[in-house]
Amino acid sequence: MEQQQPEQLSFDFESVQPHIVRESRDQINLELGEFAGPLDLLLYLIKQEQANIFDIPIARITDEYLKYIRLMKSMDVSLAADFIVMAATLIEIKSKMLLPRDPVSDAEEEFEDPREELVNQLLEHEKFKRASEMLYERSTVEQATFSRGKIETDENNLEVSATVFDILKVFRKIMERHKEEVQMEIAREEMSLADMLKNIKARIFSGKAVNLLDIFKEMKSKNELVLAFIAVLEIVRTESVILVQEKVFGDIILRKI
Amino acid sequence: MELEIQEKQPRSIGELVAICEALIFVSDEPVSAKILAEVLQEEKEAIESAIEELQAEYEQRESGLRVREIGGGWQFSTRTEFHEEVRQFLKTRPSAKLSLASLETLAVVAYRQPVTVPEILEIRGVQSASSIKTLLDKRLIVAKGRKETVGRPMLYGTSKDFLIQFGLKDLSELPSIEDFEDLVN
Amino acid sequence: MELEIQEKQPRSIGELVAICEALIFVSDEPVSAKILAEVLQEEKEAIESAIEELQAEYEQRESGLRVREIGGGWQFSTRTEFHEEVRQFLKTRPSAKLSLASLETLAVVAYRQPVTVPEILEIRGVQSASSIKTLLDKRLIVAKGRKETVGRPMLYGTSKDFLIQFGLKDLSELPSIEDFEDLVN
Repeated sequence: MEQQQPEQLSFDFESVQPHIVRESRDQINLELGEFAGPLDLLLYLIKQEQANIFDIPIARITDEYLKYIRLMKSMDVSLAADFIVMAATLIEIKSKMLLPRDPVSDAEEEFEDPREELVNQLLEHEKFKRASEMLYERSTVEQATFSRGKIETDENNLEVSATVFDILKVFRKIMERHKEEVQMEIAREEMSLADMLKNIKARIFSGKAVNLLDIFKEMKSKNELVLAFIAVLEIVRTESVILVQEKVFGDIILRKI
Repeated sequence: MELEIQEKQPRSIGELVAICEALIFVSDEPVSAKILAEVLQEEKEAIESAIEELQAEYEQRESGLRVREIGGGWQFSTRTEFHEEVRQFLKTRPSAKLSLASLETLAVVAYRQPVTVPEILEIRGVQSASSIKTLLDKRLIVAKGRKETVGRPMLYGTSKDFLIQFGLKDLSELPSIEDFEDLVN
Repeated sequence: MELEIQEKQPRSIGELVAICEALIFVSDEPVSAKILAEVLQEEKEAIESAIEELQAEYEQRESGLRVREIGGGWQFSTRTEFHEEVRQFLKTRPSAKLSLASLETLAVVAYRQPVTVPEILEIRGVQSASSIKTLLDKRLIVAKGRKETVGRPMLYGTSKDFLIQFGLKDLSELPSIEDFEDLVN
């Protein structure tokens, strides 16, 4: 969570204004950039073709659109699924346009242009595109003004003003942290009594005397400590191993007989 | 709100102007006439005319600063003419890049709020989740409850920071979306 | 220091005063005449007299602010006469601001309510008593009875003020982990 000082926005417009450069009738080239979405690309193509948005030459535009998609694919640019969906929609409209009108149907019955929905969507999109241009201009103007630097009284308040999403993000982080801790604990506790027996026995039978305190010190959790304790008792009971304490209050040594 | 100011001489206009100036200055975000009126136990109208006078003073003496209404309150900011010098002085300008996609999403949220992610998808024709996340991270939009429909999706709207960063007093200052329609053809 | 300002008309005194005003205003720290002179490529003496003039302007019009020299640099501050009002203002301003620790505790309470202090400790892995107090003081959380377990610890949950401050109608409007995941993917 960053501190308040309103960030100054800047926009990456140079790189996003894409350009299709026509090389020949069948070859198009793309100058780097991305379209904000399939509608954006469509609008661009319609303008390139100088077509009327209310009477889109659907076959031609579909071809152009598909060319673009292929080009992007050949350039290994990952295409948003939405671009593919739009391609499918265009092909569908195109095929509907090719269908002869049902001669039986009443001429009075309203003929539904298969392009209508798309046109409405494009018009709506165009409005918002202009609105975002307006926002861009506003923010550019706004970037010429600066607010006051920090003053002492701000410092008293080294706090963040949080939104609901900040609460969620923080909670998510805590849960992740918590999960990690629990997993670490589980990992540690995964050592079973059998493992513990094996480990301690191996050390004793390697020949050296083993200081009991050393074994206990190595244990990383209360659980392991308990396991080690039980294991030692078990070993002393079942194996030829004795516990030796050379001095009162001295260290206890495990030794094979 | 606790109000501890004791009985005092009524403040003169000049004094009120000066106090408003001080409070607008110390506030770390735009402050409304209403809040100033509450804290100072003055009539909102008195505060408003004090601010007006303050504004005029800064204009008159061609100060490097101005008093402006933004994001529902009053704030000092530098005059645009001097942006080059200010930038030069601050040297590093934190820059948060907003992509064309995010900007478009922001426009949809601004004009259709409160709005859900599926509704944005419909208008933009593109999945907009990552733009939404960017805008949330930049605090330009905020969650505004849930829509009472299948799945109760989250509703989003613009924030105060949005107003501030785009230099708007309030949302009504946005031109109507229908105005853009006229330009389409 | 990069100096990119191109050959320009020399600045008038008034302009220089205004620019110094703007730069002192945006600076996070007191700023010296020397630095201003460097950035603006002006003589230090010119800057010094501009600041002097600026200072006089603020004095003359009995502004709520003053330009003062501190630690070898210039800075704006509020006039001492108004410290009472400034203090009052800073104190009474409703603030949704929280330290990160309090925010974490609030998050746990919001998503796990009703919850006890030991349970919060268990989830956060950090003692949270002082955050609990802060949140109670800010009225963002409230006690919700006791848990019928050893020691009968207090249960805490979010308050009505919490809903209001975060713009929620009810708790079901809190975004869920799934809402977030939807945005991330």
